[in-house]
Amino acid sequence: MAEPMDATVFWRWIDLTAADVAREAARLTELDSAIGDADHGSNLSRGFAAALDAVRREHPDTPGAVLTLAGQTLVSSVGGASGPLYGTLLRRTGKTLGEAPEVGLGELAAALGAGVEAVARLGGAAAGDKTMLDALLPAVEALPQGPDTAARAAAEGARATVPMRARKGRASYLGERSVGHEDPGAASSALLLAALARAVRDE
Amino acid sequence: MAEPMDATVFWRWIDLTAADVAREAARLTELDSAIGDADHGSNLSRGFAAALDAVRREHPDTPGAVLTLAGQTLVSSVGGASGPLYGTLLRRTGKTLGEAPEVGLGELAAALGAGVEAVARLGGAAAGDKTMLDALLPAVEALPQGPDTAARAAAEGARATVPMRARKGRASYLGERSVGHEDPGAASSALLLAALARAVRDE
Amino acid sequence: MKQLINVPERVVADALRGMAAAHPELTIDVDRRVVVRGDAPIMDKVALISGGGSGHEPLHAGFVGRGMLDAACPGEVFTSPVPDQMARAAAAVDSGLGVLFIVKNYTGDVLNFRMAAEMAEDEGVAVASVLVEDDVAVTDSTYTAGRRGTGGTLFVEKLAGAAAEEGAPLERVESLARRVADACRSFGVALTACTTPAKGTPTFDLPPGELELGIGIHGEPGRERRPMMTSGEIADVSVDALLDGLPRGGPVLVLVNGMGGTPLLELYGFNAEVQRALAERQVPVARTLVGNYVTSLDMAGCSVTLCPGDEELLRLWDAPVSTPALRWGR
Amino acid sequence: MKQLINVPERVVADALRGMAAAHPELTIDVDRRVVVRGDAPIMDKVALISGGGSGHEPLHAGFVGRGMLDAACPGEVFTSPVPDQMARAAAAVDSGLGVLFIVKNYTGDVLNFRMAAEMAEDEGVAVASVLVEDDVAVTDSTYTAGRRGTGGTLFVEKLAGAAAEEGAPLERVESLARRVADACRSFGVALTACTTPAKGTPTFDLPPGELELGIGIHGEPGRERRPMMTSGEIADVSVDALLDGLPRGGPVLVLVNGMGGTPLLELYGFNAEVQRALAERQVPVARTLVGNYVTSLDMAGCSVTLCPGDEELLRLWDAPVSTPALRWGR
Ligand SMILES: Nc1ncnc2c1ncn2[C@@H]1O[C@H](COP(=O)(O)OP(=O)(O)O)[C@@H](O)[C@H]1O
Ligand SMILES: Nc1ncnc2c1ncn2[C@@H]1O[C@H](COP(=O)(O)OP(=O)(O)O)[C@@H](O)[C@H]1O
Ligand SMILES: [Mg+2]
Ligand SMILES: [Mg+2]
Ligand SMILES: [Mg+2]
Ligand SMILES: [Mg+2]
Repeated sequence: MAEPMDATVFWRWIDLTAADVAREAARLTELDSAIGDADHGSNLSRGFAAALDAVRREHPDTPGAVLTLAGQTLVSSVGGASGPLYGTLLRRTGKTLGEAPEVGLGELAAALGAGVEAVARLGGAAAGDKTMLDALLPAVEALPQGPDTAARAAAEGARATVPMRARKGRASYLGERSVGHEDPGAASSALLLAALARAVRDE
Repeated sequence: MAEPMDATVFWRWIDLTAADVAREAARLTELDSAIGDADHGSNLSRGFAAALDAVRREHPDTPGAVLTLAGQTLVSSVGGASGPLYGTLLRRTGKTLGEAPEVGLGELAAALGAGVEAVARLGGAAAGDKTMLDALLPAVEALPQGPDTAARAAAEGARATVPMRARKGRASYLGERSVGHEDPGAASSALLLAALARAVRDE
Repeated sequence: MKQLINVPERVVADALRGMAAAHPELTIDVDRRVVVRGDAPIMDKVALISGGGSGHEPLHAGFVGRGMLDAACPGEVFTSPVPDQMARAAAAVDSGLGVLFIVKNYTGDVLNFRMAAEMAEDEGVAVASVLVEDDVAVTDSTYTAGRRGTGGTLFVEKLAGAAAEEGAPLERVESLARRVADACRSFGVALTACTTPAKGTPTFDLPPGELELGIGIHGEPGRERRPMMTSGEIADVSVDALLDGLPRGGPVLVLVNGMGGTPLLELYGFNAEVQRALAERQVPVARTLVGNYVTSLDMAGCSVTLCPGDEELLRLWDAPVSTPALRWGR
Repeated sequence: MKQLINVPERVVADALRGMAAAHPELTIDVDRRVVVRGDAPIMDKVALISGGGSGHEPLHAGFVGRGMLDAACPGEVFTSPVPDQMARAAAAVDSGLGVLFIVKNYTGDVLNFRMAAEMAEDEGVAVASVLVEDDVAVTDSTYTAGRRGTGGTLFVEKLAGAAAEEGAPLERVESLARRVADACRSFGVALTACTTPAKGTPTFDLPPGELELGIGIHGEPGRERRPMMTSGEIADVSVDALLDGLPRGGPVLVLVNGMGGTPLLELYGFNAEVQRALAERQVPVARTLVGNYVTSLDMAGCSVTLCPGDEELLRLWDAPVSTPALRWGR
């Protein structure tokens, strides 16, 4: 697991994420229907299915190229808030990884950190605003200790959004009524990190 | 009861009918909602309230004048199928009674017969078509034996519409599906005849 | 069902007040329930009057204006108007060339318009009447009050209105209206029942997973209940019902109409399927109108109306119209 | 809830096919989801582009045409479109004088339009953007993504569209659009939730006897739940919320908008109460528009938008417009 990861790991990451968000689409949409507009599940299923298609079609052969292509495809196929945000996350991470054929855990952690930072900049959100960042930030922090730890951190981060009051995205319109529900984007970020852990483990 | 009836009896008839259709409006509308368009109760409440108003305002002083005025008011305030039909019923009955200050049961039976005939002509319906006629026709036939007998005949006639298949009015659009429901117009005709019996009895 | 109303008894009067505020170009007598073109009577023009129960908006009041109706007479919800309304409307819009009553074929409408015609004729107005009976779901007309008038009314009002605007005399307007009324065919489908203000609950019970085929526009159940279908299947069933017996050959005008509670997004999608179904059956389409025009309160569902369109009818269809609900040309 | 659809995934594509069939005057790229005026690009005219999630029809595609939008980009239901759509639309409608993006203030719309602007500028198109954030129900903007864009969008698109049609340059069109966007205020009320095709059940649970105040147009619950009210009470609450802080004096343009599932009969009745409420508060009304324009699928409910109208804005409002959903003048 400290072994370097090549393009196939990242390819598998996209593949597993696509399968997971498709399987969990109804739950994500249900979460989004409580404090949003009930489309997060279909948004991400559509987006990751398209990303997987693109990766299968274009065969990018470096980790950076896989993520850049996946990110670009998310931007062009999802829409909503999550499309540009997740798209930017993967694209910035991929760009930061550059053209290396293999990357180590440390490099990935740094690159994902840059990706998450880009998400924060683009959306103007911070920790505690009840967004995907509340799962992504702890995950990035934990990633040097391994993808499993990062996945657990993301899942905990997602759960921790339940008592928060939303300050960004649609959920913020609800004011106090946003309290008591898990943020759908944080929940999908937890899926993303869990898929990464499995993609690395399966190696 | 074989005593002649003056304008006050007919005035009371309108009064009692107005009260009865108002009280039974929800039931009439419910019947109409099963095989029609759910307005028969409000139609007749509105119409007989207006008729009562008109009678109170204009003080017609013969039986014929009361019914003519009531009929005209129904035509001008109900609309739908029942407005012209009930309006014609009372107006034709009133016109047939002429200007006599008092009328006997036989005269009333004959005049109501003319009124029912006018309804049949106007609407083109016959016995068995599942309309108000199925209550009115037996009532007219029974009226010479007294208003109570006529009221019972009307009620039986209304009940007898349940197994019929409608051939006139909105219920006819349902075809076979109109079977098994009482016709709302027949039900209201039974109320009209019951009110007549009470109007005469109270004398 | 919740409704955006004050009290059921005042729904129609409130709506007319609100319509008057939004449409200063119309003259609306709220108490007497008559909606008239503000510039009526139009000299040297046959006048068109329609009316019927409320709850089908924009029909008919939304079709009052240049190129369509001169006046509309709204009754209570789902209740034909009273003769006094049409008689008053006739007096207000007649320019001396007479009026055409456009009557949807329901017992109540027929009787009340007939009485109104007598009253208007007593006042010296020449009255012709045309009956719209386009609903093919009511087949067995020996055993019914005849076919119902539904979506075809829009075509009759638009095309006869354009003919009147061109200066056609009463007999011409009447015969054109009759030709259109005879040629139009409609078929409706309900996904839900509607709720009248007076009743306050749905007019019939339609469980999830089922729909009603062959419904009218008064909240009455249809001819047949079926398991829920896709919009493609509904289009096929509707188009088959419409084409059964329709003389083939020429192009048709198509109205894909919402019953009131179905979103425009779904109606446009349904239109795609109707167009496919017509194309598969080799029926050329000359014009298509999609929207909520002949509604049934909040009912979810749709109807399709076909109107065979020769050159004259296409010209009249394209002619300018300027009403609250239908407006084009200049 | 039953829907008139084939499969949820194809709802938007089906609707665009159906719209294309009904509106040959528009050029509709169904696969790429771009709706463009058939005569675009219009020489010597600034072009207007808007877009957003679907489910709000006729907004925006129904407002494409002379005097309003040059192009619209529909996303999935309640999901902002992707940048590629707006970039493609910009390329299709730019005459060289630049394009104005009209963006409703939602995170997704803002981000996707921002990316599209970068793409279009890379291609040499001058892009200006205006944000519509008119929903006064979202008050506490330090703790939110800001006010939502709702009914005010119609005024921005109509008035800026008329200015562009008059030949105003991009900066003028932009500043006018911004002035209108800043001045508009909306408030919405839901009697029922809506049902998205993807979810298939109502987006929130609203029991009989209750309503939601301060809702948006995406099926999200509102700010507050209250016992059911009459239309007069709803008008009072809405108008009070709208007038709170509105600079007083001049006349307003009023949009009484249906959320999709409320019958026109009720909307007109509600308009009567809105007009009463405004009159009681000494707000003069210059123009009123009533109908389903900025909807939320099949939601029952309404919104009211006020747009202060000076002489210039009234002239632009009255200027001719010719789109599927809004059409007047010549
Ligand atoms: N400004 C923001 N910064 C970070 N994440 C955000 C922001 N706004 C929204 N999100 C995330 O996006 C999720 C919603 O995504 P989605 O439902 O797909 O888009 P939309 O809100 O446009 O319908 C939210 O749950 C939240 O996690
Ligand atoms: N042609 C007809 N002849 C006699 N009675 C009729 C005819 N058509 C309808 N009716 C009666 O009218 C009743 C319906 O009245 P109502 O509901 O008030 O009017 P509408 O059918 O116009 O809604 C029916 O139940 C029936 O008894
Ligand atoms: Mg969402
Ligand atoms: Mg009835
Ligand atoms: Mg009726
Ligand atoms: Mg969304």
